[in-house]
Amino acid sequence: MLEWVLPAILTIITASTPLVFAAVGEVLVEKSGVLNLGIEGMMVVGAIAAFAVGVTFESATLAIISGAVAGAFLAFIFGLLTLNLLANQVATGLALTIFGLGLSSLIGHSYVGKTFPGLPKLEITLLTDIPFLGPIIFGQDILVYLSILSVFGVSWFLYRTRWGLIVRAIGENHDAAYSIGYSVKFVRMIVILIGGALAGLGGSYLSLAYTPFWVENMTAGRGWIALALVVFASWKPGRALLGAYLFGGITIIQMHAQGFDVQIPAQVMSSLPYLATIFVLVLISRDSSRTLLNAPACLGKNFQPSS
Amino acid sequence: MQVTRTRLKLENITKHYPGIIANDSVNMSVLPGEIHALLGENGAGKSTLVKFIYGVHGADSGRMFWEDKEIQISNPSEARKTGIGMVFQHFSLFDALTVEENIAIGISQELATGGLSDKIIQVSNQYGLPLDPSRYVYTLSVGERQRIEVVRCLLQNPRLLIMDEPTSVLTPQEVEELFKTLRRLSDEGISILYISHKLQEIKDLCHKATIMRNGKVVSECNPDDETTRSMAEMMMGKDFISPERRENKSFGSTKLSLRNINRVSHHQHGVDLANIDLDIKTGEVVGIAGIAGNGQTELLEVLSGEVPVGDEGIILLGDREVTNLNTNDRRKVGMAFVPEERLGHGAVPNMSLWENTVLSAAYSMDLVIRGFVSKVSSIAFCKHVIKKFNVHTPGPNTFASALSGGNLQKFIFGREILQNPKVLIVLQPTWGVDAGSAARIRQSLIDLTENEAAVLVISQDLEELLEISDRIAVIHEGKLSPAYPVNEITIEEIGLLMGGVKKSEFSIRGTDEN
Amino acid sequence: MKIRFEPRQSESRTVVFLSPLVAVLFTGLFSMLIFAILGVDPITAVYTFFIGPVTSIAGWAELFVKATPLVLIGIGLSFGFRSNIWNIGAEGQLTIGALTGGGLALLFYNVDSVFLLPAMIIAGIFGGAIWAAIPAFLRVRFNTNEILTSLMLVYVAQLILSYLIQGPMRAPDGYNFPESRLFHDAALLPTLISETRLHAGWIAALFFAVIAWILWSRHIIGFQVKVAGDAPLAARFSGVREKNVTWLVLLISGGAAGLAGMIEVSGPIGQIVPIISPGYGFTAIIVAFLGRLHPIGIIFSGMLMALTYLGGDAAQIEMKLPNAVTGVFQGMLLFFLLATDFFVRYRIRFGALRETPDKESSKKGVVG
Amino acid sequence: KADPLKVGFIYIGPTGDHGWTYEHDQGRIAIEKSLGSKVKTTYVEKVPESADAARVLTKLASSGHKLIFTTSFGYMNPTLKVAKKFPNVKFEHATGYKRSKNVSTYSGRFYEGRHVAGLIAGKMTKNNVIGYVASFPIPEVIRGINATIIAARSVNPNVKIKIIWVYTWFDPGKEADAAKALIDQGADIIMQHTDSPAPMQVAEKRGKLAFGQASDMKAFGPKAQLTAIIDNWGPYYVQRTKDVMNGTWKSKDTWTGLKTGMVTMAPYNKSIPADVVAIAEKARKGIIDGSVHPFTGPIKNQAGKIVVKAGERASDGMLLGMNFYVEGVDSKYPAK
Ligand SMILES: Nc1ncnc2c1ncn2[C@@H]1O[C@H](COP(=O)(O)OP(=O)(O)OP(=O)(O)O)[C@@H](O)[C@H]1O
Ligand SMILES: Nc1ncnc2c1ncn2[C@@H]1O[C@H](COP(=O)(O)OP(=O)(O)OP(=O)(O)O)[C@@H](O)[C@H]1O
Ligand SMILES: [Mg+2]
Ligand SMILES: [Mg+2]
Repeated sequence: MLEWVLPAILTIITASTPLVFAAVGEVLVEKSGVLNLGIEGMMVVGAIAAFAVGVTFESATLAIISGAVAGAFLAFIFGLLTLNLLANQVATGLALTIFGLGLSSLIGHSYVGKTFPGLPKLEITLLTDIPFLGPIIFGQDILVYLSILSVFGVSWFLYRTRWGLIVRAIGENHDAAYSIGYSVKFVRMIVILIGGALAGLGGSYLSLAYTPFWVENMTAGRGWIALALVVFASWKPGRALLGAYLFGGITIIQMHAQGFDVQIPAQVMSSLPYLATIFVLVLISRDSSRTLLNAPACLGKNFQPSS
Repeated sequence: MQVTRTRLKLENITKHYPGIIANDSVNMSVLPGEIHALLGENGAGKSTLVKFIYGVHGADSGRMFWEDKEIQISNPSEARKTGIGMVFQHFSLFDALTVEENIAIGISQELATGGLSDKIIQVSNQYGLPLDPSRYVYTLSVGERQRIEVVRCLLQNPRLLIMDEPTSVLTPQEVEELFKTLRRLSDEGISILYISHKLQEIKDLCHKATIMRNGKVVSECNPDDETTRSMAEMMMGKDFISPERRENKSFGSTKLSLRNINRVSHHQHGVDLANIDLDIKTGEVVGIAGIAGNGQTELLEVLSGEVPVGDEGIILLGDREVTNLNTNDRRKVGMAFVPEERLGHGAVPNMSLWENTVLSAAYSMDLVIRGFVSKVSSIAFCKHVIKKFNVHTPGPNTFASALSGGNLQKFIFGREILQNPKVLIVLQPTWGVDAGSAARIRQSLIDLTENEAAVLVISQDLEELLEISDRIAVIHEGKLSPAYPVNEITIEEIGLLMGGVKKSEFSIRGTDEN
Repeated sequence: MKIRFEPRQSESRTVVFLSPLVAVLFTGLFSMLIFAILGVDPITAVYTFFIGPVTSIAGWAELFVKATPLVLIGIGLSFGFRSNIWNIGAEGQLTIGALTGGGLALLFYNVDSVFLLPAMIIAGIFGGAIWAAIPAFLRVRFNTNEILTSLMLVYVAQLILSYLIQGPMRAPDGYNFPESRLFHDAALLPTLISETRLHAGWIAALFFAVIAWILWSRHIIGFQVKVAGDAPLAARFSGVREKNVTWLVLLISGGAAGLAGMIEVSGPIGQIVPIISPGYGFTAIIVAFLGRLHPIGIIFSGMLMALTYLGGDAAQIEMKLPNAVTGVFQGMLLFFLLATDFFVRYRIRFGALRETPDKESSKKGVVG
Repeated sequence: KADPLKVGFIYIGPTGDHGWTYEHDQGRIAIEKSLGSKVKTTYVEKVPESADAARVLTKLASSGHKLIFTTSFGYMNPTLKVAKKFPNVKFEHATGYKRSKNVSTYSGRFYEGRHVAGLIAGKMTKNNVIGYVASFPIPEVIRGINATIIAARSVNPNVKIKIIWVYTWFDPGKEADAAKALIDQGADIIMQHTDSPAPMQVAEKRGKLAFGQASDMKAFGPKAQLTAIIDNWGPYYVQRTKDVMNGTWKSKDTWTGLKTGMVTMAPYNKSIPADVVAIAEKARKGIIDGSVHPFTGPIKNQAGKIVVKAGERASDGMLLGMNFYVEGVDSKYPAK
């Protein structure tokens, strides 16, 4: 009976990794007070860029880097529009998604049907052989580790470094941060680029490791889920990780339940991840003080220094 | 005091904003150890000038000298390195961060690392500004918040400390504490550039004053040689008229009664109201003193109907119970309110003034007819307010956010008073408002009582309360003391009440009950 | 020479109208570049995209058909966005509206009554409103973020549609294919111009725009919603309860989306199918912002958005450009529109500021 | 020289989906290859099965296209609507059942391919568990599942089928997850009725076996792919185009499979033992010559009730509207 548990956990990890990247990147961005709804666009462009470079140069490293760079490039457009031209963040983010989906399929046309060997797994003899925990902890590919690292990295950055403090402060009250002497635009731009790069990595994971090929629209709405996870996580990187795994977990477990033929309509099973997210969110948000404390007060507001 | 060198010297500083010259060839100098006041009406250009000094923005022209050397400061961190610290008029604090984080972000990295919280405790104790580094700012009172700003500056060992209206939000006790600190700093040779609208304070504290009007320096003086009135007149460029109170007023019947108001605060760290009883008669001004954060906000919310009155509590307007009426219905029966926050509560920043009249006068002034807003009536009423209350603004189409604080407050007062309320309830009527406007606002409150109205003023400014109130009560931790006629209570006694000592205990003060 | 941006004291009317044109111009120029790179004649391409689709009455009719749901939902959403309520689940509300509105048509399949259509309209609005009432309730009661709940409910709505269309709503004589019976004439929206698909839904959209415009410009409700969005405390001060605003705007936007869903199934589609909307609920968010949350603006932005889809068809058919180009093209157009928006609120100034003499400063009165 | 005949296509997905739409586009390319300058083909991709379909169809019809292929079930009613307005344009609607004077229907008997695959699966499975990644519970998909299990059980009575509904035709990640879940639950053969090659890739990586769907997915699973059920629209498309050119086009229904080559099997993987290949080939040839029918009685439904009597064959009507699982599928029927 339990022999499927370990593989199921491994599947959950894969299913959740793109969400982890994207959500944690968005946590960082939103902590600085910027709402970028264009995750889907950045992810999908990251996916094609990574895949194209991976196939062309047969290098996983180059592929991963390009995925991140491509995500950051799209984010740069967003930053330019919202920071410098004060365009509405919601609309710009949505436009970014449309643009990203179009651009990726334009680039991707000649990569349909090509394959990529996938990312090598980190196999450490002995360690990987430890029953149960071994394969979970040691048998993953580099991007999975990177995704977890990015959570700790962002968490450490936000709560342990001076720059992280500045980012949080800017998200909390950009006018005050400005009057103390920080460049709101500059900091936000950097953070937006990092967020874009992380979304790009999430996309890369899709096209390099999760399902190593390219097809149009392959993100299939994961950017939206990532966005929801940020709120779900009340802007905490660690909770975003948890949320991503929870969401991935419920998705996979409902599939397993279908496989075991649990006598519940499949539509109900498929709607479980969404309903569960709402349910948990209701539980969390009843304690409004914590949510309010973590939600960046300037979220979605454009900053224009006086004079 | 060293007098050989100037600490700071400004030459011909000019700064334009669209449509206005905020600073017009400003010259001034500050000596070491000098507490130097910067005076002027709202919008005179004081904040603009000090923000330039601190490097928040540049000037269009002019030169700045620091200890006789010309310098250019292009951002606040340079200013801090130079030795300039600043406490902003609008606090530059972050609610969701801790005290320590708030301080760390405003000082240099070297200072911020390694045992910062110890340093904070040390400096704050040294100067009598106690702070807990791990508290979140949103849990702090206004006074405590300001300590953060001051400590933030002091940690950097500044040689010039700029304070933009630091006392407008402080209690008398806090002001006294602050002044002690400032005098001590001055003794240590630190120069202080001090902006305030409270002229008495300037007389008490400052060695010198520079007076600005419309962006220009119009004069300099030694506050010791001046009266507050003479300084006010220099600022305004015209005669200062202080509010006049009729003596020996006779009061009518009870207009507003509060009975047993209990209310659990829904604010995060708010104060619960406990058994509040109060009667106000027609023609009377009752003042409620108290340190901010003792239930004033909650009281106004309950009175205005923004939040429901708790169980058992009763509010009567004359004979009529209004306990269960909502805000607009209370207005319909003759109540009016002025909240403490101007932008965002009393007025919508990004709406024109005429739209802002609709906010509270929609029904009492018939600005809304069958659900539709009448622009014509609203503009007419708005113009009336502007004219009657001497609001400086291009016209009814100006955004509320474009008005200076004093002007906006006059506008809000005008809007409420011209609705001819039978009861007017105001909270902190003159925060940050310049002397001239404050006088006008106070006068308008007194005038209102002559039209058979009752006025309740909730304020931290004791002088203000003593100036206009007929009776004064004190609120402390959500409990309201009885209201005493002004001539039967002293400032010291009010101070004790504000500190939580009951009047019956005044004689046995030494037992130290609280 | 120094370039500076200066906020305008009031929105410039000229620029409001000019900026979309400039954006289109820029998109045109950039697209020409891309087309040139793709080896397509740029002039023809731009013509095909922007002009070709609306050179006939039928073309305009199609434009309006496509714009109808976008405008309806966009205006509905603008209520929420103005009051800082972020309903991004209009897609789900549309789906439920289509199910309730269309469900009525199936329920009374044999009824040929003039009341059927109005009843469907009400049911559609009601359905969308119900679906939006869930995030409203959760927000008011549990303080739950409505962005997330409304978005999650999109997926749930689609699964409900999937369930119903494969079960109870499936056409009895349709070989169990997932679609409903074709609606009878009594359940179909009347066509406005014969030989085209232009249906009465467009009138509904325009009508809604007028109502919204009245509410926004004159009515106290519009005023209160704006105040609630700009300054929640001030709203309370003026006697508005935040909860009521939350309910109001979510019900309005949900109802509008539900109506749009009902209009889709009872207008151009004529039955309930597994895919009712190709993402109108999401696209309408952009439409709302491009239209600056103003009903009239939204009509135009909805039409512009619709035009890009029509242009996309044309580009594929007449120029054999892949659909991806449309996406890139739309994205660029949106970027430029958003960018030029800047100049509605800011003016470019060259050189230093000129001083404007202040009335007061001429007065004398220096003392001391 | 006459003007070239303009042939139009509308696709539900992008031509780059490597599944359903990809194969239709291969059919379009086949027309161009075989008829050269005598034709001009046009396609519009990613046309949602919403109100947009009729608009695109109208646009195609009014811009001189004389033959239009509408390649998804959801285009059925829009096709009929538009066809009514353009009596001179011929329409070909894939997988539907409504026809008119100028609307033909066509579809592949993919279940014939499933039959062959089911036999191979029954023979090749070691765990006796076939994993099935299913899209939506529509007759087309149900038919495939039933054909598979009937065939598999005919050669291996112990075989079981596990089904996961993913409620999407196309979400590589989800499809992969479903395939993994199935493998984790003991399936060693993966069948899919979704469009991306993700399940195939998962099978390959996990060292399991799988069947390609819609197109040859060998590239994604050189070891895993036993064979693939290929949608081969080219011959039909070329024929219908020629019919229009010759004026011999008539409205009709075409539902053919292995026999006409509308459905073909990809080359068998070399790893399949010869005896299994023989069984598969026998069935394939039998279907072609008519001696074998995948739905030959006795067929019981899940409740054990006979739905096709012994010796009889299921009618096309029953197949077309199939909405029940046959005996041997343990899962609960999803719709209802
Ligand atoms: N960022 C700005 N943009 C445009 N105008 C400004 C800006 N800041 C200040 N002003 C204008 O410059 C003038 C001077 O403002 P400033 O803030 O210096 O006045 P102040 O003396 O500090 O007034 P107060 O006593 O109200 O604090 C005012 O007329 C104000 O409207
Ligand atoms: N970005 C801006 N554009 C135009 N005017 C501005 C801007 N920022 C500030 N001002 C104006 O500057 C003036 C002074 O601003 P400041 O914030 O220093 O004090 P205030 O809050 O207005 O006054 P007070 O302290 O008396 O309440 C006000 O008139 C304000 O409207
Ligand atoms: Mg100031
Ligand atoms: Mg001020």
